[in-house]
Amino acid sequence: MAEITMVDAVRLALGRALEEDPNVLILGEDVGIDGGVFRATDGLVQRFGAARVRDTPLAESAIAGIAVGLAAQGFRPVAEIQFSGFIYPAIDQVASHAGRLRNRTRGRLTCPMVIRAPFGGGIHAPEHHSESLEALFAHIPGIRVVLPSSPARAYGLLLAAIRDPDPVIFLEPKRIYRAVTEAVADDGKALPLDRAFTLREGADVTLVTWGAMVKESLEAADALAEEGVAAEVIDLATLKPYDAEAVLGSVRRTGRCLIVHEAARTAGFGAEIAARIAEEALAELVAPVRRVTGFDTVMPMPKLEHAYMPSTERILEAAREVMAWA
Amino acid sequence: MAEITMVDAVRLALGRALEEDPNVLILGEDVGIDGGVFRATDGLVQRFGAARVRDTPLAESAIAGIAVGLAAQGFRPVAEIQFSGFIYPAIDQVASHAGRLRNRTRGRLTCPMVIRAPFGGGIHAPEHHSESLEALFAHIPGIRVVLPSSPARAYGLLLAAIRDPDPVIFLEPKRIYRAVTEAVADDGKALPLDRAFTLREGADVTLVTWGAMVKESLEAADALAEEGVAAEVIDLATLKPYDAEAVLGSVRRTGRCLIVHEAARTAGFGAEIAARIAEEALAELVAPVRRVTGFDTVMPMPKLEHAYMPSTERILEAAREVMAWA
Amino acid sequence: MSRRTEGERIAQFDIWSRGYLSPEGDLSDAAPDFAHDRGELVALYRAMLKTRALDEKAVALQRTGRLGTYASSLGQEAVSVGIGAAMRPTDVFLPSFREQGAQLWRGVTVVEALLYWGGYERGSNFSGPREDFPICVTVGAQFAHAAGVACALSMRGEDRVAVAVGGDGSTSKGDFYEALNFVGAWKLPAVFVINNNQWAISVRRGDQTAAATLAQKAIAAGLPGEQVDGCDVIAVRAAVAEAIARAAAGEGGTLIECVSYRLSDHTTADDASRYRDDAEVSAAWSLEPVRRLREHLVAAHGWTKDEEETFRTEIRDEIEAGAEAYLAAEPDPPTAMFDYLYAELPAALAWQRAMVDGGEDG
Amino acid sequence: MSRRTEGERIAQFDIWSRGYLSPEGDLSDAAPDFAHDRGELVALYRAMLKTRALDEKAVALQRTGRLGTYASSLGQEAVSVGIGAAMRPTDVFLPSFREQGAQLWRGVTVVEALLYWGGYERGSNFSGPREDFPICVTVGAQFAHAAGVACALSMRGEDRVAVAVGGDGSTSKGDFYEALNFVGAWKLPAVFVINNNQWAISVRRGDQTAAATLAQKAIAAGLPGEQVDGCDVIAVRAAVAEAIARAAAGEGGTLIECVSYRLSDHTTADDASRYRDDAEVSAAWSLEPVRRLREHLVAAHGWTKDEEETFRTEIRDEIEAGAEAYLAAEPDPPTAMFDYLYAELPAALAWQRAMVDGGEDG
Ligand SMILES: Cc1ncc(C[n+]2csc(CCOP(=O)(O)OP(=O)(O)O)c2C)c(N)n1
Ligand SMILES: Cc1ncc(C[n+]2csc(CCOP(=O)(O)OP(=O)(O)O)c2C)c(N)n1
Ligand SMILES: [Mg+2]
Ligand SMILES: [Mg+2]
Repeated sequence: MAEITMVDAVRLALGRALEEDPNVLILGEDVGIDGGVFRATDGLVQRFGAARVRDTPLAESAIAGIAVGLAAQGFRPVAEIQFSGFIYPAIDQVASHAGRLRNRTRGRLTCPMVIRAPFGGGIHAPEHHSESLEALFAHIPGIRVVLPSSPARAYGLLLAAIRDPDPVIFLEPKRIYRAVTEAVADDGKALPLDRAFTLREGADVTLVTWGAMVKESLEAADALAEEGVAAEVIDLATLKPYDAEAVLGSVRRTGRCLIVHEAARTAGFGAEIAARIAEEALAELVAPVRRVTGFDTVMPMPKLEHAYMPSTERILEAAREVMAWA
Repeated sequence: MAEITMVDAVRLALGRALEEDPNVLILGEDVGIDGGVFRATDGLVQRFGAARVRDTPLAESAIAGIAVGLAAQGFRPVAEIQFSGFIYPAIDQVASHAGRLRNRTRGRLTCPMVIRAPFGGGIHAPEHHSESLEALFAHIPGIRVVLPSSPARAYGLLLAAIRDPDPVIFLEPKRIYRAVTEAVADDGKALPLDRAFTLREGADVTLVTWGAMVKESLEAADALAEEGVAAEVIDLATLKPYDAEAVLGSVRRTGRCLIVHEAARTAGFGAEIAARIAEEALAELVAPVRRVTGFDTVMPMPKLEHAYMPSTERILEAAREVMAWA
Repeated sequence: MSRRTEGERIAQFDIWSRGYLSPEGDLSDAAPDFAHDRGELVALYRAMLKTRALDEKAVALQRTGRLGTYASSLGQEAVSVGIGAAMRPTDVFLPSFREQGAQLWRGVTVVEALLYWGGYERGSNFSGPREDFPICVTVGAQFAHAAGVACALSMRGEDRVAVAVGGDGSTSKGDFYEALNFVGAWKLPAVFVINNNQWAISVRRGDQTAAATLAQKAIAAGLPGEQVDGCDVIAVRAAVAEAIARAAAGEGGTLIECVSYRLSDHTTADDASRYRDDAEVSAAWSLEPVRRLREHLVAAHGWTKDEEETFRTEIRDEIEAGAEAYLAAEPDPPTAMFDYLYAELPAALAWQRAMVDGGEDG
Repeated sequence: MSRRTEGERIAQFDIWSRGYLSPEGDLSDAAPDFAHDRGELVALYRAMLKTRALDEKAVALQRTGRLGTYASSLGQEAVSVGIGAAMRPTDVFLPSFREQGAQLWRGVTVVEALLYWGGYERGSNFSGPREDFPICVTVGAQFAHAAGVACALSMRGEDRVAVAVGGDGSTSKGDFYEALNFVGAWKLPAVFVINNNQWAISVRRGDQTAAATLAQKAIAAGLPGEQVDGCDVIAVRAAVAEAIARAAAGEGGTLIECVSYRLSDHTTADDASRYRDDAEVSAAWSLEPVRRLREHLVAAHGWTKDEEETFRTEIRDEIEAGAEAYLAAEPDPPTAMFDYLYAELPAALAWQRAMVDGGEDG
């Protein structure tokens, strides 16, 4: 069992899916011979041929729309949008068609497609290469939204997404594409698409997060442990649907919750979690629910990126603050 | 001072803006001789000419992008998207360009544009004609999101939106375009773009809402009054930025809050309000914050539309439930 | 001397237009074989009559509050029926919202059509053409779906073809062009048909684009484009059939512009008198497709008053029966809005479904 | 007999290509007047040299960790400089991310260019061409902005023109087409230039579209389209200048395809050896624009080694000075991310700004 990075795990899952199901195919800009700009599809066109691993013209709306047509015909297209900042033109096809085809035809036509896109900041990329748009998709009915945060979860969740009979937006936190390696067995085992992962248990405060911020959240939990505070860290992993029970159960035990995400604060998905807690675990709360998030600003260009990203320090400050409540 | 409907008020504000500022212009599908499918621009092409009231080819992305170019040149384009369900293709231009031009050029170029779109359900329209997408826009940095709910507020807020030096998404609740008439003076007075409107005062429970659901919320408040419950009804009116102080102040007094919106529940803007309350007014809450919203489903076609829309009855039930908390 | 140092013509493109049946009902010598077959023509005629009858009925139902907003295809029946007749049952149809003629031809029932426009999702669960796409309301999106369907068909090595239709307005959408470009780049078996009915609601064809023809938009994608008389069902059928044959033979896609005229309002929600002259409409009536085919049938094939009467009665009965079945349709339970959202409703949504279960109003 | 009953050619389109300066440096007789003016040619030459020097410096800075991802225009300097030279100062430029040659010509400074690629927003606050758009990273969006700018210019009755540039890949985007169609429909004073450098990252021009030329995409919008040798700065300048003159005269827009070759990687983040043969690149070097103009200058205008040396020194000094100023640039305060977001920061965001104020890390 090899130690692999998250982007390796993505590639492993894609290869597995292509192998096990002849209806799986990959399409996107530069996914072929170039192997994707992050190499997530490296080697696949050589193994599976240019009919199943397809470089597309530069047209995100059509990429999504073509995936809808392929999926309606029983294929399982896995489309790559090169960076999530370029996914906006695909939203119409996702919201108006992919997420509706089954409902609109009362199950006659279905839409088993996946759109993968690297997301998030922190790699000093040019403008538009660092966006976090999970909240937009989480609001759209009829689809699923999944965000892995480790090699093993990337492998299992991507397999699940590809096998799922409905459209899935699969957002890959590119900042940690190569941050850690982990032993991942290529055993074809999928992970459930509606379960959060409790990465660390703790009785004092719950940290709910996803994507690359899992890293800072775990670092903050380490630091808190030294201060005698036991933080529970939950990687939500699937945002639509999301595992409210995992969050609520934890918050009912700890009475305190921080939600950490990189996306802009206002109407970010952190709001949904906090709202849910305010609806269903109010009585158990001993401190206000805090969101540690990106600001309501345009993601700055590289020189100020660090000032935008929620830091371990910002998480710690917020944690100390909620711990100060009796 | 004539008694006019909300769509009349929109037209009045547009005419006023065209009159007072030669840089204001209107563009969109069927906004010219047809006067818009809801007649919001009726008569304007006759008064101001086809150069300033422009029928466009059928292309929403370009409509938004052209507005960006016009705005950068000092015009104040007011673009109409015929129904908010057709606004998805314009999101890229809004999020990637309109909301960023000022920041990207450090103020050298700016983007004083408005996109108007009728939104929401309840008029038995075909598919895609009933969407509520305010939460998507509220998450996008650099723009404003405004939703009037009465003739007077439509007039004052639209004037403010057009005069504002930054991009504004102006969503008009078409279900109540003609629901009520109100005396509106064409006095050119704008309303502030960051103030909520308290439509009814009450000490027992706060109802926060916007758009067409203001109607049901007020009805529910009437019914509650008969049950001896004094509901405060707040029309949020501007979602980005939003008047958190108005909401928090009210909730601190009442200790109870219902948020009512027609859009899908998950990651809807109601979540933002509830999250904010959980962060800043937790201690004053005597009951969980409840959201009465559309379901996380595709907006049904007309025959089941009524089952989707939050009804006065659903608001009342939720209100009675929060009132049951001590 | 070299290409690089002199101005040189490097590409040349022609756009052709064809029509076989004149407004007066005269058939050109160039007409295809099937145009001489009484049975074939009668079938086309019947389908156009039926389409017109459905439109009439639907508009009447809407006017009396028993149907939702409806888009009549009055004057454009030849486009829709010509497409339907050209397609093979195994091909896949991706319609816009004004192509009921082709839908009926392909086996969508009158009830299903009315259910759709009456506001029931199940109207799109066609019992007949199971792989056909539902009506596409967002203008232009169907072209991308068609490219995807065509890609699927060709990947499976089938000789089937995806046929999508849109209006003149739809040719201004990025989706139309992006999809057309994919069809060219990937040599997909897809035929895009434009029902150029001269209007996109209130916007004239001439204000939609400066292109002299819509057919020439094919050139941007390296595809053949052709214009046909969209009031001539023979020409539409012939052109679409030829394009389908080419696509099925692996020769790639085609764009076909059918020049028609929208004799009705845009939809029942529209009032075209606000923006166009009666005179223009009256003039366009002289081109409409049903009468010219009838006149040709009478003159060349001895079509009788009796035959006409029988047809009209049969069609009326069929439409009436469909309308009655539609009016008697059982409502869907409110829970239906959850039951087809996902293959399996996520547990997280169970409580929402429970909320509407049983109650009419949640 | 009537149009409707016979096949008829209803439209015909030609696409022409031009070039004046051969790869060997020979000037065609058809060359425009300015091509015989030593001063003009020297200015173009200098601008191309400077563009190449900036690219070299930028790549070097990136390789040593002192600049962000950078898109070199190596081999395409004639496109960018030709555009810059053709434009009048009053025109408005809307660049993609590979047109530093035109930006420099129009007065964007070396420091500003480096600041942008170094990750400072203020690099787009050009002190020179104040109305020019910033670099557009989202492929194709600039064309819609250009249509909007052109609409503004024409509404004010000015004879100014909007000029937008994109790559071969950008012609596949809906935005490109929608905007082109608006330019045609509204007869806007806009010129769209395509730098067809044969690659969109790893995707070949031939896989991007089946269109034989990119110039012919103009036909879809009813506009004139022309191909030029994009390694011939004289041809690019002439074609763009003529298009600008037509647009300024109220005759509408033009699409110009410049056939060039991307000699570098896509950006510094790319490794083109993964997907293209060295042989192809070597062959393309024989077409590159700088050498052919130098050879022409030497042969036809007695360009000397000394002159060349002086130029190179001056340019090196200018670029070095710019780079030094860039490297010495003051950081922006973190609060800058709030200070240009809105004309006036909404009160609701004041606390967020306060959070980053003073601290480096918020
Ligand atoms: C993307 C989108 N924008 C706007 C609309 C609203 N709308 C419905 S039909 C129509 C005009 C369509 O014109 P055309 O394509 O010519 O088709 P026709 O109605 O004439 O058949 C418009 C603007 C829509 N349905 N979809
Ligand atoms: C809308 C969008 N999709 C994807 C990208 C990522 N990307 C950046 S450049 C590029 C290729 C562009 O090719 P082309 O238009 O030929 O321009 P070139 O880079 O060759 O100058 C891609 C796919 C982007 N910037 N914008
Ligand atoms: Mg039309
Ligand atoms: Mg290129």
